[in-house]
Amino acid sequence: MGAGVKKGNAFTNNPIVKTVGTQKIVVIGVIIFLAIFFSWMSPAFRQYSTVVSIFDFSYYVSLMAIGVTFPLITGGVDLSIGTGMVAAGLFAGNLVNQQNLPVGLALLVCILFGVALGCLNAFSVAKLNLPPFIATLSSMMIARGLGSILVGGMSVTWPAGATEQGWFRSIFRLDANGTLIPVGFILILALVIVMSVFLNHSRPGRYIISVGSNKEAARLSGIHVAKWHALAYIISGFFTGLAGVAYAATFQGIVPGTGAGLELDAIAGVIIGGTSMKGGYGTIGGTLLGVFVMSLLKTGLPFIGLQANWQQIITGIVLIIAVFIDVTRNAKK
Amino acid sequence: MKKISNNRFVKAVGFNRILLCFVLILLYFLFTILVHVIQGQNFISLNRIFSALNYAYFMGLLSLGVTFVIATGGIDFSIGPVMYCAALISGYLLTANGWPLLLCLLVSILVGSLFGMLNGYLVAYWNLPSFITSMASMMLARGVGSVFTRTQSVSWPQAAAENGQYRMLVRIVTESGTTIPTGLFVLILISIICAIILNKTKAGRYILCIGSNKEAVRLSGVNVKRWEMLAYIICGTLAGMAAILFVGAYTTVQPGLGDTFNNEAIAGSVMGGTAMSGGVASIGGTFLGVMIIALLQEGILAMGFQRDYQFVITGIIVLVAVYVNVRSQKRKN
Amino acid sequence: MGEVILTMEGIDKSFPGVRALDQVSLEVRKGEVHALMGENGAGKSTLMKVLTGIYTKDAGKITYENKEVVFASPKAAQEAGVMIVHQELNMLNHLTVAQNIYIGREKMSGKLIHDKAMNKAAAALFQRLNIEIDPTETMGNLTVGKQQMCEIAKAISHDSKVIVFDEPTAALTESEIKELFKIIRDLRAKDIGIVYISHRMDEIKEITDRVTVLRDGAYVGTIDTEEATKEDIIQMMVGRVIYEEPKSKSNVAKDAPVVLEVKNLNAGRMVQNVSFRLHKGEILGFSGLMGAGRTETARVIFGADKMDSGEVFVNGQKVVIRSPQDAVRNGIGYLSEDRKRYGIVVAKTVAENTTMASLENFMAGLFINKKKEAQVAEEYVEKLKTKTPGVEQFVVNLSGGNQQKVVVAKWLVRNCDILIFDEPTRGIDVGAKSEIYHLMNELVKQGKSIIMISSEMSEVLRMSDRIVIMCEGRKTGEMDISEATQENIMHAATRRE
Amino acid sequence: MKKKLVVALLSLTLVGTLLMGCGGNGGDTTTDDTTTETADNGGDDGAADADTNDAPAGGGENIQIVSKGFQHQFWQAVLQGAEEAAEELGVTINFVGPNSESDIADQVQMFQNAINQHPAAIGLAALDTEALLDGIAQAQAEGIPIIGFDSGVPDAPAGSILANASTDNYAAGQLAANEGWNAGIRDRVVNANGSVRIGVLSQDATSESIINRGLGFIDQIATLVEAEGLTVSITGNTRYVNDSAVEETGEGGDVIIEVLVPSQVTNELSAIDMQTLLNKEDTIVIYGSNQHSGEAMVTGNATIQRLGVGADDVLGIAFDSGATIKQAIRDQLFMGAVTQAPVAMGQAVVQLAVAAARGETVSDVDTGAQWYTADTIDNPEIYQNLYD
Repeated sequence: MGAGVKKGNAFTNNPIVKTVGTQKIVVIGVIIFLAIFFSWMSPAFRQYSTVVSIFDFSYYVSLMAIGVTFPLITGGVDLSIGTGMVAAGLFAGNLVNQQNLPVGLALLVCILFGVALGCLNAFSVAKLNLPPFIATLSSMMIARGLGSILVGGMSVTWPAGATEQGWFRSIFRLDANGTLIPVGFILILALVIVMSVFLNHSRPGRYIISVGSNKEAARLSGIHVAKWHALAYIISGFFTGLAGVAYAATFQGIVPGTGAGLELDAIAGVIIGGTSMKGGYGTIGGTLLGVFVMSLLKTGLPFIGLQANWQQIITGIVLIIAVFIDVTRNAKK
Repeated sequence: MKKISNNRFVKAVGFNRILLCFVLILLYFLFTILVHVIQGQNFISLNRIFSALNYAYFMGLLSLGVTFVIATGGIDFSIGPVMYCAALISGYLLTANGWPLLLCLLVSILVGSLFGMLNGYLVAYWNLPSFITSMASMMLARGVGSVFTRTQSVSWPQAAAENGQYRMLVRIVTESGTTIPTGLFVLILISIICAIILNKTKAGRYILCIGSNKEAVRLSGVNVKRWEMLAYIICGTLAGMAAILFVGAYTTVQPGLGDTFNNEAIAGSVMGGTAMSGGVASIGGTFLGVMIIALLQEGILAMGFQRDYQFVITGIIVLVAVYVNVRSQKRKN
Repeated sequence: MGEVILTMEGIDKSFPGVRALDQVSLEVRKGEVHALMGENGAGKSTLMKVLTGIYTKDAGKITYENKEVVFASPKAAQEAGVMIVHQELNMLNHLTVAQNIYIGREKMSGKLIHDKAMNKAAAALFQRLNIEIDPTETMGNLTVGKQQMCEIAKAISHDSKVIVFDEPTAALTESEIKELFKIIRDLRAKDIGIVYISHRMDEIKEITDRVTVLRDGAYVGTIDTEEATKEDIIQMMVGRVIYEEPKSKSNVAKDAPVVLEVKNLNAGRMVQNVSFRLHKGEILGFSGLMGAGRTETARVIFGADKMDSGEVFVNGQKVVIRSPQDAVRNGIGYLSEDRKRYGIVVAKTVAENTTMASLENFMAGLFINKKKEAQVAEEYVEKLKTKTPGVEQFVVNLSGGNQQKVVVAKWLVRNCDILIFDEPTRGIDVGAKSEIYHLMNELVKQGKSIIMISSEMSEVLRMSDRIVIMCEGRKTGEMDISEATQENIMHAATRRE
Repeated sequence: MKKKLVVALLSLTLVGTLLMGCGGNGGDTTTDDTTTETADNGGDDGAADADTNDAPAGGGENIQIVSKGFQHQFWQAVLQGAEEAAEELGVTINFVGPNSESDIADQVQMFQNAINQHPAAIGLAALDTEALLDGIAQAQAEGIPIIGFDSGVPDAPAGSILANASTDNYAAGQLAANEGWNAGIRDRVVNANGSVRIGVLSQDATSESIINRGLGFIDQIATLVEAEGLTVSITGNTRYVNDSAVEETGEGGDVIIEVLVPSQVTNELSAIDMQTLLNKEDTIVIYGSNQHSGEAMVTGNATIQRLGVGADDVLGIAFDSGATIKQAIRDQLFMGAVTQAPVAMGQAVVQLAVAAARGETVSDVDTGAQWYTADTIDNPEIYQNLYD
């Protein structure tokens, strides 16, 4: 190839990397802006406890969001995470209350429940080749019903923080002599780093991206597409289970029949964080930032006298803007 | 099997729809037997049919609407909350502000259309993915309904009360006490209109073709954006109408809810043979799919079970339906 | 040419209703470039898919390095040293070049992927092949030609012993083809066996050692390239001589009015300052190499893509075309090179596709008059001799040539006077080809005007009354058919400015 | 062939799931009393009359009970009481409830279904009376007596509800205000420098029972404050602001009552509302008017930690019980709570229903409410009404 031919190099400034950086920076900017805005409007917002609260209510959404990033990267979606999380929390919590299962084991059961749900999704999407949307919509309904059936329709209360069995609550919020340490946030950060490395620097992660980028090409490269496609949904299920743990640790009672709609919060966070709905591209760090925007809104708006229903409206608009950016970025290419 | 599918009658009605009829009848018998065994009750009664139909009316309209959107290859995840939002706003204007009934009914339909227009505009003209777009407008619908009514529920007037005439759209009870299920006629009428639109008009032709191959239709000199947007407007308008049938049967709507209806409406459409990938849709099938959902819900209640079982069973049926659908399409190619 | 490395003998493969391969044989030696030729649907790709484990054969024997083998998957074939460079690009657009090349066999450092090592290895590979591509560039940002080179580099990086090239030059520029041939000669010198699938006769003559020809899934024969003439090979492919003389002079009257005039058209890099005129009853050939900007020009005229600047006149009137609707309203129809994506709605019937662009003429009030629709569709099926069991047939079930006719019918029903045929015979077998040619001649006789974009030189010379040649987005030549020769067209087509 | 298989599979799945449902029904809905003779009640629709109900006097009647939900343990305690009474009286009950307390449409279907079973009587705790009026009229026409429970069926047409076995929610709210006032609110109000704030955390602004508990509390507090010669104002959710007896709105009073209602009933949003109240410096008391709100108080307090009974703490008053609230009372996180008598309520509704079905005259039963604190939580008369 002669030196004169430089068509490809016209792009070497790498607009993708640049835009991605931009989107993340925009999101961080939005977070900083919101934080300053709320602090300025309300003195009560400028408290350590507010920060801890924002963290507290973001754990379960963050975990779901980290998980659902993977199906989204494959170009699919997992709608069952919301009801799945609640079902897992119900089922495991019920075992603690009714069968006196040690909490440690129950947490494991909770995670395994999520993994099982992930396996069901993986089977219908990767093995039966059903459209992910409708397949996970079905399992969303199944999880919702099953969670309720398994506990006989009753709400479940995991052991309180002060009790002997309540130690698991300090996984996320450690009470060190009256000072609250949001260890959950550190945990989430660690998970973000681990999953980022997994996504970008391990074979399974790379193959999951490949499935989302061009399934046929991946197959012809000798990649066992179905296996990695399935893995994305199992990861999502695993994080659904983890989110169940976080949900149980943060809140008091888990009520059957709830959870529908929470998946949308998580997916919205992923999209705001810059993951492409078309698949093939996504970042875990962005996902966390996206979730944070929503958590900030949810916690911050009441401080300036606006009800949470305004959060719905604002999140809706932010979401449209985020997808619009994604679409125009893709259109440019 | 070939013989059956080549039979002229079968061909005219469609194998899928005959299968659905069969499932419907089978379910009815199944419930008759099970209800007798479990509850010692008679399942066959007019009252039961009426109460199942109550559920089918609004669900039918939602499902018909979303069929148009799925036919274009998109999805509308906002119909349930939009229906609630329409019923809340128009009901609030009727009861709190004393607007005339007819105007309020119009407002209800209009609110639905507006959300349809928003979805359609963003999807068709801005090329945003329909799933995320409708998710955003679902958040908007929930928030707007909630803000508009200041988080209060709205109860529509009773049939006998002032402004109760709208209930004649759902049922008329004559002086002799006979109930005429006018809602069924409304549903059938609207189904027929939808079937005509989908199969006999330019709009329907283009909506189906867009679902099949949008670019080819565009390059035929067709204004694809307009027709694609129209599908969403039809969907939203039907959701606005569904709001009227909903309050006609169930009187009260609360803010912040309605998203579970999305799943069932989409499930009804998919059961009816609408392909998630677009291009293939059946109004008759959707009608039957909705009837199956309504029957399931009535039958499960009659057996004395919670609705949880209905969710699980609907989920399983949808999985099976999609599997059959995907398989038969694969065989065609 | 060395010893035999790969033989395929008596390969059978059936799909429901079709016998795709019937007792096909192929022999590849070390250090030879073996051309595999045949019309579309002759079974070349199927044979290669059987070889590389994408399909399983029904019968027959594959011997590789003197052992009978069955590759269970593309991966197994790769590992054994049999690699295929696909015709359709199979790239992971979101990954970098290096990540693409080493997909499935990443260099690892512990449990993690060692991207740096991969970048380094890819850079070394490119240097060896004399290709100038940055390994850290995202694949989606490369031009199609560069992507093709990456695909080739990937195949070579596998240390394969047999490499199959499936129409590798389709997306390459002239200079890239030269580079590719250099690489292929290099590989040949290293005793690698190469299977080369192509339709371009000149390439076959230039690069290959032997030719194996398939016809309708059956083995026809193998000959040495040296000894074979073009006619011989074509003869083997079609079973008859089809070579026809080019048109000698224009059929268009001198005073024929201009129906379409384009002035200073600009759109991005691929359309720069293009101007031309189309007369009534004329076939205006658009020639040029792949990526010359011909399709882009057509799409801009048709309103499918955005125009930056320029003027378009139809029948002397200036028109503004912002969308295909505007173009169609002005009587312009476009037949895309990629029918399945842009031409037809495969899941719909012949009748529905026929009336797609003119549905408003088939309305009875609010409703579609299906009777009239079927009637008109049948009329055109007859007129164009479309082979279909009926107008209610789904177009997906028709062959390429007949699908093309359905698209033509769509525009004729719309009464379009200006038709843009973009690669009208791509993917169409020889028999149907001449029917399309006949049809085009009929159309201009009836007073329609045609712009024909074609990459086949013989097609351009045979059909056009006048020829416009483009190169890299600019018009680089325009000549009457009487002046046109292969040489001066090629000269203009490579005239870079 | 494959489609046939699929159909067969589908049917099998259905049957299987349903049967599985029957088997695993234990903790669920029906009592396993096999002496049913209710088949007699089926058949024609519309003519059956309570007085001519064929069930032999002395047992066997089928009573349908439509509750507001299942998920809170409160309803499990009601169910327990109902089952006890049913066994005692020799009747069968079928206890159902919608998935959540927002599923009005579900309850309409369930109530309709209960009527379609032609039971001897129906016990009903209405989520929304308006939505149930059609069914109530139908039941009346068919002569099926309806007994209200929990919050009853407020504003039902005269004569349609024969009796209520309910908590007087307004009185229960007043009880919470009185007890709380004496146990520490008064001191804080009277000794305050400047204005103080009393928070009311409410699950929704739609359910009558929850609204009444809120209004009872608000109105009583206002009366008590005004008796001290101070002024009261109310702010927050429109419904409460409009319906309460407090005239002045906004932040102007010596005591400001602020009512917060989340836009959706989720744990998170209620907890955030709780935090909004806790974050206001002048807040001295927060009252959560049901189990959901009580639990949200605990969740919301977890990060801010202002609740308690100490001099500088914010006082918490809850409603009902459940493991979390009981624990919070014992830990003196809450100063006290009001409990209803769910078991007695369950018993009363069945007793009334059976009496009505047998043609006896029935009258309202107030099942009552009690105030409990860390000191009295273990008293037997209290403890029997608490549930986990």
